[in-house]
Amino acid sequence: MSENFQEALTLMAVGMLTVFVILLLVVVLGNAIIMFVNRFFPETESKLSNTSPPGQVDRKHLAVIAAAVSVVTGGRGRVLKVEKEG
Amino acid sequence: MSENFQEALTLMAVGMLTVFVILLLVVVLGNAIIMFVNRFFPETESKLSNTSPPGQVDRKHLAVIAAAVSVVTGGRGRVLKVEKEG
Amino acid sequence: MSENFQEALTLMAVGMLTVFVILLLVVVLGNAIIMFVNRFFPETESKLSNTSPPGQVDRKHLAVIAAAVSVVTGGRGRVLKVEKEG
Amino acid sequence: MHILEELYEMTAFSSLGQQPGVLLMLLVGFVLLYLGIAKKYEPLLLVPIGFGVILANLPGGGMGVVSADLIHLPNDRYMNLFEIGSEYGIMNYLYYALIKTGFLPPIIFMGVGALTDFGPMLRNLRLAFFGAAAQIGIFTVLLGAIAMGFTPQEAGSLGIIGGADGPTAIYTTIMLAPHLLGPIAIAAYSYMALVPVIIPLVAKALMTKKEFKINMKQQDKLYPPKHKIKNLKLAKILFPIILGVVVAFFVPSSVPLLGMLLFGNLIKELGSITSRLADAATGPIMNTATIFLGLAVGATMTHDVFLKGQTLGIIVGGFLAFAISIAGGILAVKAYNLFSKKKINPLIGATGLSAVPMASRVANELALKYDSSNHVLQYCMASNISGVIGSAVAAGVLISMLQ
Amino acid sequence: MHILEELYEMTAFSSLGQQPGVLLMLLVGFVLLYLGIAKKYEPLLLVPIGFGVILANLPGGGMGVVSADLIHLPNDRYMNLFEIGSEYGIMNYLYYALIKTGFLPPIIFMGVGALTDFGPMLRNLRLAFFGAAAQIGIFTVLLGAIAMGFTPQEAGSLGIIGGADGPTAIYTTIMLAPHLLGPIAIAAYSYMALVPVIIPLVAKALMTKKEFKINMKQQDKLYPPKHKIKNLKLAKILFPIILGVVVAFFVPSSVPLLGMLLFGNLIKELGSITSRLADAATGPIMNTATIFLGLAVGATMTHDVFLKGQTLGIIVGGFLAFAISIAGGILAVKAYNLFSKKKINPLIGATGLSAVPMASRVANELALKYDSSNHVLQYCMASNISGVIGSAVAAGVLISMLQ
Amino acid sequence: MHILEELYEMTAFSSLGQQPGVLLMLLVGFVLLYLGIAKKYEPLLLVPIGFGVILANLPGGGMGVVSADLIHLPNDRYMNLFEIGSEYGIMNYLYYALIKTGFLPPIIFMGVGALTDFGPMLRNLRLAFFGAAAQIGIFTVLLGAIAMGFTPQEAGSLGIIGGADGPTAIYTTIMLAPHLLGPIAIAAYSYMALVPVIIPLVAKALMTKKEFKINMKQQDKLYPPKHKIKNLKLAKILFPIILGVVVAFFVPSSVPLLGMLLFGNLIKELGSITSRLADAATGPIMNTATIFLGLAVGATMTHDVFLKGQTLGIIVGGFLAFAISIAGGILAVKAYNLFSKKKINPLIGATGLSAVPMASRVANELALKYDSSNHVLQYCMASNISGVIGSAVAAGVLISMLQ
Ligand code: NA
Ligand code: NA
Ligand code: NA
Repeated sequence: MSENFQEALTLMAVGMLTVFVILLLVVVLGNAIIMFVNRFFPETESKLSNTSPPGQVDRKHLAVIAAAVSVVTGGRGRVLKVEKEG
Repeated sequence: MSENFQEALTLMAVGMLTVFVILLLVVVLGNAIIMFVNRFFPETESKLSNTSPPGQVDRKHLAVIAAAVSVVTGGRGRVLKVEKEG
Repeated sequence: MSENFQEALTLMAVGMLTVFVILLLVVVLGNAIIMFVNRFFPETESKLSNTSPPGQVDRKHLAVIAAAVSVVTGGRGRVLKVEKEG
Repeated sequence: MHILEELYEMTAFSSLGQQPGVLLMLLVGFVLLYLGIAKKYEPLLLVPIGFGVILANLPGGGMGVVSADLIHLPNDRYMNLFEIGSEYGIMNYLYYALIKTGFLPPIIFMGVGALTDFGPMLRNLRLAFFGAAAQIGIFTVLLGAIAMGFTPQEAGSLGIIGGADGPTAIYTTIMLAPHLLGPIAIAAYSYMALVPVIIPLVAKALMTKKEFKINMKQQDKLYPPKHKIKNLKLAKILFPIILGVVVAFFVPSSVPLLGMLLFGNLIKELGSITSRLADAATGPIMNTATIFLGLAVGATMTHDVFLKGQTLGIIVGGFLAFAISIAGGILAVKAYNLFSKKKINPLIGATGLSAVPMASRVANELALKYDSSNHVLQYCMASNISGVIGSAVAAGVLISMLQ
Repeated sequence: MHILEELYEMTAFSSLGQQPGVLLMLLVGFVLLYLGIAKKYEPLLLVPIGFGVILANLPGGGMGVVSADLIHLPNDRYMNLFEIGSEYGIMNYLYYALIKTGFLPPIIFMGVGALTDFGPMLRNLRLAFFGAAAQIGIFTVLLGAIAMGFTPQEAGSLGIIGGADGPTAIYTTIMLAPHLLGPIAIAAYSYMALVPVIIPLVAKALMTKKEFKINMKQQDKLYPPKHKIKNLKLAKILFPIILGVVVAFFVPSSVPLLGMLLFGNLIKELGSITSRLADAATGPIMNTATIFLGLAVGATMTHDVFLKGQTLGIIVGGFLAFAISIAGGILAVKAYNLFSKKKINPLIGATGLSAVPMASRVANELALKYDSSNHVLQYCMASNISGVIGSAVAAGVLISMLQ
Repeated sequence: MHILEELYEMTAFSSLGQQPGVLLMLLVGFVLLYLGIAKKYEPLLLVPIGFGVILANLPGGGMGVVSADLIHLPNDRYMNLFEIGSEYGIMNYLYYALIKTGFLPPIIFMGVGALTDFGPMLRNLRLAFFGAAAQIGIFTVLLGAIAMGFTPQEAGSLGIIGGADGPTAIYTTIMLAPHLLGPIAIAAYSYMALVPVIIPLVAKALMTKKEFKINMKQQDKLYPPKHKIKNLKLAKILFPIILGVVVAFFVPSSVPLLGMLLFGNLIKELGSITSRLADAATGPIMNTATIFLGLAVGATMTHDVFLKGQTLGIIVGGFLAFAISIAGGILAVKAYNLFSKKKINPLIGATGLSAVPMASRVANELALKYDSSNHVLQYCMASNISGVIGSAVAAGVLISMLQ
């Protein structure tokens, strides 16, 4: 058996072992993170995401207007406020 | 007549000849491509362009919605499906 | 007093002096520009900005359509003209 | 007469006589364009590569990448980029500035990360483990290639095609055997595009009808998972940071790839506060990188480099690596099922490749053929995404031990 | 056994024993990510910097920026970028190509310029003058730092934190003391993010209730300004051109920063005829520059460079520079009010920092707390924007006299 | 006193005395800005060039491009980009990395290709031939310039202005006579902007009223073209591929320009499968390239390089090249009409320049003036687009024979 082939066998063993260890770690760490999050920060998503205020119905229209304004102004204009007239 | 000027005359001849030859080739090749396409692949455009399904009327609305969603979500959101409620 | 400290004092003097002089120049030049503009080119903005033709009402709709077309066509399509059918 | 001579000198016909391989390479370029355009095999890569091949082989155009020997100076120094650009033109400038330095693959991985959603994997973490088995093709073909006479570095670059991940294959090849960059990149992207053909082929050979019908949702009902994720958003933010640190401790040489992947993922998961960065990473940066990568990789395939027996070996070996990886994933699940009550559909092993999300989609359609209610997409995505990590880790091992 | 040995060799654990500082640096990285993500302190910069710190310090990953000594060759020459990229990897490639050459800060300034509106400043030109006083912190801390044993170059880089301008601080530090780049960049961006805390702190210490209530609009009514601008658009086009020429005559060394800022501003003010350029400058160019700047600055903070007494000095000194600058601005207004009938709210001096537009918003809220009808935002913006010019000029003086 | 001395040293006034040409160059910069802004002559190029001129000539700012001699080292080596950036600053970094290496013009041509539609040309292929005659100005002025004492390389760069194509002119000049880059770039873009003036001038001098009224649509009805295109989409995909190969065989030295143009066109014509690439090529890549090209070209125009008799020669010669090219196109059509029953409007020869699509629009308006039903736009576009190919080919000939 050539020396290169010997080296290749070692590589295979080290390589597959490493890949398995790392993906095992992915599973273990993933579970640890989930347990940590579930225990200490359950359902606090609203704090981190500051995007969606109430009033879902009007948002659709707002979105259309915003899209229009944004494209027309080359992304520089922004819709700051939209009020109904009546 | 200077040597440079002699060279320039050669350049002019070679240059204009080349330009004419290449644009002649553009004409010839262009016609060859058109004849080839007309003969072997007439009107198969629909195969290559997979963009426009039927239902042109609804597409207008879809486009507006898609535009809005795309801009509002920074191009990340995509409209996968739009269904009428009633 | 160390030589470095001496140098630092000079730096402070030169630096603050320069900053004051430059911002004084900002004020002076700014006023000069304003006076120049007010005198020779008052209210000629329309010449420089060629964006907003009349017909504000229709522009809203146009904007929405333009936005949609632009996003859907990846910014390549442009709305050149929109005419009412009736 | 004199004018015609000058004209003939200027054209490429004079040099064509000495290099008949050029015509063959033009054919290769046309085939790649055909695959990219008409067959829609990874057109974003194959079209630039194909065009790059054509440009590079047209004699006299100076668009082919020159051998690294030509930029090597005495005293172990190299020509600088200004000299390379001035002397050898735009393609060599791109190649030596962006490719040979190993710059673009991590940059593309940043974009890939910003497009990746670890959610499906976090929801089915256990399945991530099967992304490991699907790397076996890499090392099997490495063994075989060495037996066939490839150097270990060449064999490693060839094997990595089995990881089913274009940027990883390119990065590994740049580090280990840059003279094989062209054919390996093409094999990697072509087989990725052929996933809809190769996965069913291997799966049907190794799986029983009963196995195709294993319904993951039913199994979940029978044996429900331990815990639900109560704050997915936070979990998805913590995951790339912590995984980055841990992977880096174990396989430092995978950091350029995995680190950038996880960074890209982080700026995506943070939402609006860093969306400017994520948009740049997935938009202008990634698209520009793709154009330059494709053209420059194509430009490496000059006839004197490409038209060798090795190229054929790479095409065959790459296919084997791919198929063995799929088989490895399937067999690993089958082995697991022997010992577990909760059964797993072996298709989830088959998607332990990278090729996200195409592999998962193909597996899903395959499962639906056997049972039209058996939606396995989300489960496949778990091993599919872990396969990206798996092959980057394998690449790190190869680089650290062979470089 | 042999295999496990190889495995151990490959991991970073072997080198960890020799470098215990690594764990501390990981902690620094986590803290920066926490500040950027949870506290939302300049996330666009602190997230990449934090991730860069983590990547750079993971042993064996090769993602840390190496000392400039290592790329210095005999005969006063330097390794070329191709050699740097090939030898030291992607982060050193980014750092030596884009940061150490001083390239990215002016590029970012071009984007800043294209996002800046000189309108509020032109409408209240007189207030621009107070942007000068708010640079006093720079030079005061320079003095103090030299007394504490910093070299003049280091002291200048430290002082410039008081200019409250990230790119300016980075540019000055690259030019004068590149070994301090990491801590200075972090201090600069962190304190900019802390403007909502620091301005009220200093303002409340130095201002009376009556001063908080000085109503600028009322003062304008009592003592109306001389002239209205009849063609703001044209004035805003002429301003960057003319200012560019004049500043360049007086402080040539500030041209790379200010020239690019004013160019960016010009292409923005020209509107549609150059909007393609302005969009590129504020979009892909600026975002890409931000990613690469953040990652590379983070990557300079390897444990051997960062974990020094100097770093603590920078953190303390930077805070002092910041606070003294704010105080300087406030006191300058108070001094002015002694001699003028038309009073100015000293908060307008406090916003003589850069930190646009956050400083102005904070000052405005502060004023509204004392008198809910006292809107000072537009007035603050005048000194706020002039503060950007002021600190760039101060940087130019430092560079020209200390380099 | 000492302080004032230091201050004076720092300012540019000290060096101003020695370089009176600076003020003249500032004037040149202002004029270019005026042309770009108020006259709207190619503002995307002239605004950055004008600002670049101003920045480059402000003494002490270090924003001017230095002579190539300064980066030339012994033993035929050059400073590397890191050294250039560190030593000579951002503008030299941009210039020597992106311009002097010939990198940006092909990159811009890729974007031009992705914006070009070969459809009108394919529909009126015969008219493409007239794009050849409109290159005569290039070689006529080359002759004249040599007679006036320019070197052949300089004369070629000057003549290429007659090609009416900015990137081609810049690329040719970089290759043949980089010291003339500034004035040639400006002449090229200025005259392109002056197309609405120059075309009517030449056309009215050479064409009769009757010729202006030749109605192409009527001619098409009288003598209908042989075949219609039954699958334009496929024809437009095949055309850039095949043309690329053929042109490359005949004029290899035009490949960097034409190859990239045709690649850009291909990714555009492929539609959605490569639209990410086409968007990048026409958006961020092209806009960024335009900013950096403009600034760096402007920065080459330092007073010692620009204020020479040659510059005047270039401005006059460039105009002549332009006018003779237009005349050549018109006369070629007139000659053709002598022998053909199917008449062609000579305006179609006039648009054999590049300057797409402005030349065609001007010609169309001109034709409509004489006959309000005579729409020639689509016909003009055919020769107009072929003029881009024509001048790139001419550039290739010049480069291959003069370099
Ligand atoms: Na994989
Ligand atoms: Na400031
Ligand atoms: Na032309």
